[in-house]
Amino acid sequence: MEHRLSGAGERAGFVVELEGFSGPLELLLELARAQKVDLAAISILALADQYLAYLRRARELQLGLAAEYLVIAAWLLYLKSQLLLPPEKREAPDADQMARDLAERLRLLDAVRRGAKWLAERPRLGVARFPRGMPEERPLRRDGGAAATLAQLLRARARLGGCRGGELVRMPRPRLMTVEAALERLSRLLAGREWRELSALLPPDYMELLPRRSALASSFVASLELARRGEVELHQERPFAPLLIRRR
Amino acid sequence: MTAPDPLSIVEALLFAAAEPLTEAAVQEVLGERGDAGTLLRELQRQYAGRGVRLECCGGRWAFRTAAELAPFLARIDRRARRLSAAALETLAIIAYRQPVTRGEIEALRGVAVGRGTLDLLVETGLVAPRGRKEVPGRPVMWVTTPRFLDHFGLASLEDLPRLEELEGASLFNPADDR
Amino acid sequence: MTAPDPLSIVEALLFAAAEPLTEAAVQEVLGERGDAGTLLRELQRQYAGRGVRLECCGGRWAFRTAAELAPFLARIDRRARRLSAAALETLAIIAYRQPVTRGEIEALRGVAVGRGTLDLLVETGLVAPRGRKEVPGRPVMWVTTPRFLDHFGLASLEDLPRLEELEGASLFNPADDR
Repeated sequence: MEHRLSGAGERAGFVVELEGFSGPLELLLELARAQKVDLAAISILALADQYLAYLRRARELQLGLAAEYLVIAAWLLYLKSQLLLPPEKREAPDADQMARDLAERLRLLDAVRRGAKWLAERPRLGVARFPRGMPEERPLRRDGGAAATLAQLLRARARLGGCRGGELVRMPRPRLMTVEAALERLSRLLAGREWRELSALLPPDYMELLPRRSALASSFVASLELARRGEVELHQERPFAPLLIRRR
Repeated sequence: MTAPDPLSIVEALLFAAAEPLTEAAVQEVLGERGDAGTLLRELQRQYAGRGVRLECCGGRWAFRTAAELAPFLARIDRRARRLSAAALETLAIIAYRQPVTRGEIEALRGVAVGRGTLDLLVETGLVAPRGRKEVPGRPVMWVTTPRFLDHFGLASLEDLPRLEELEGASLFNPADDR
Repeated sequence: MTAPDPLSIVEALLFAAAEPLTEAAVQEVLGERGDAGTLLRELQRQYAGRGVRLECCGGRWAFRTAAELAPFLARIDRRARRLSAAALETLAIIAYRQPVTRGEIEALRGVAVGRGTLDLLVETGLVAPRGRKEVPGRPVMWVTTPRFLDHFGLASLEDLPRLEELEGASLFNPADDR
């Protein structure tokens, strides 16, 4: 919906849209512009008349008017009445000053609005200028050191208690096969020079998935170690074929 | 590995970053390898006239595409939100009169500043509160941020045309607007 | 305004793109202004040896910072890190029994030493690998660093009190911690 109002009669020539105004001062500024004179030389009396006429027209057209338009209207009416009186009869002796202040405010608003327009025409980031589309995360390197105190370190040592005198405490043997164990086992099981599959040499009690994998991996490493020492030979027909082992 | 060219380090650092970096931040990465100020200006010189420029906004450095190439970058996602006339006007008032309270902005615009307008400006990172005015009610004062400069491609607030200039030229020249 | 350099268009386009671009996509933006393939390769040549490279991966082009510069671009986190009980125990074992393998640490603590625990100690600069144990698998051996002594204000490893001495002081009653 668009409301277009033509300025009535003798001052015609301006066409304004009520919806285009964000407030009474902007409307006043627009009306002042229509006087086509420097804002310093603006006629507040003429401006007040135009403003009031404009509001009357808006009312006739039943346009909603915000309260602030009416507040300014009342104030302008009062200012006008004061300006029409000779200075010695005014209740507001500073009426001329009030008129100058209004003109000053309109000038400042006008300048700021031009500033806004100037900003809007700048090559804005994300509109005319673009940042890197794929910014890269810089790697993080920690260089903060530790916050531990000597007391904490010593407490930790004390907690470990048991291993006094430089003697290792043996924990229950894990169900995972170490390379050492595999090495010992392979050395023991391999006899004679016939080829045997490495997988056949895994311990039978290691049937669960994880222990079996650990037994296979450790036995494989152990077989490589034995081959390196020159104690065994390894043979594999092709990739993924059974790995064969025999004593050298 | 040979020691990397310090200019390459500055180039890579700024290319990787999404946000502008201060000279001090660049110097920290460089360490003893070179002088950030000298290298930044050298890099800016090398990129002058290319499709990407090294810009310095409010003492922060960032690579940005050249403004005149905008028509070719239409397919790039335009993340910047359109600012309403009211938001732009509020922003201009803050830019020119900072630090300024909401009440002062309203007095100048002659209309209440909608909560949403300031919120939007804060959300887009263009303005920020700074301090309170020592008057009854101690209202928050608003200022523009470094991002404001980056957003509008201004080297500093000094780049804003002076209000008197804006006011002076053919203020009510009937030909000049609307 | 003079017509923009097509090379600048390609440069700006790749810089601002949110994802790597195919040659066809670049050509579409260029239109009749140039051959995307030729321009991409020319741009790649210009950036070779700089801090940023134009890379083509799976037929898509993108700028990337030079991989070899990564160590120089690292953000440095200088916050001191709190050591967990597990890390402290591991550190104590390394301090008292060095050089020691991970397997030996595990045997002493009776639980597996998480990869992160040793990594953390290495990151904080308190421990370092030194040599390998001549047993099958040749595991790495761990020792404390000079920084370890510095950090805990020790003149030498000899200064570390023995366990019996620790037990004398109620401060180090194992029950009072954790």
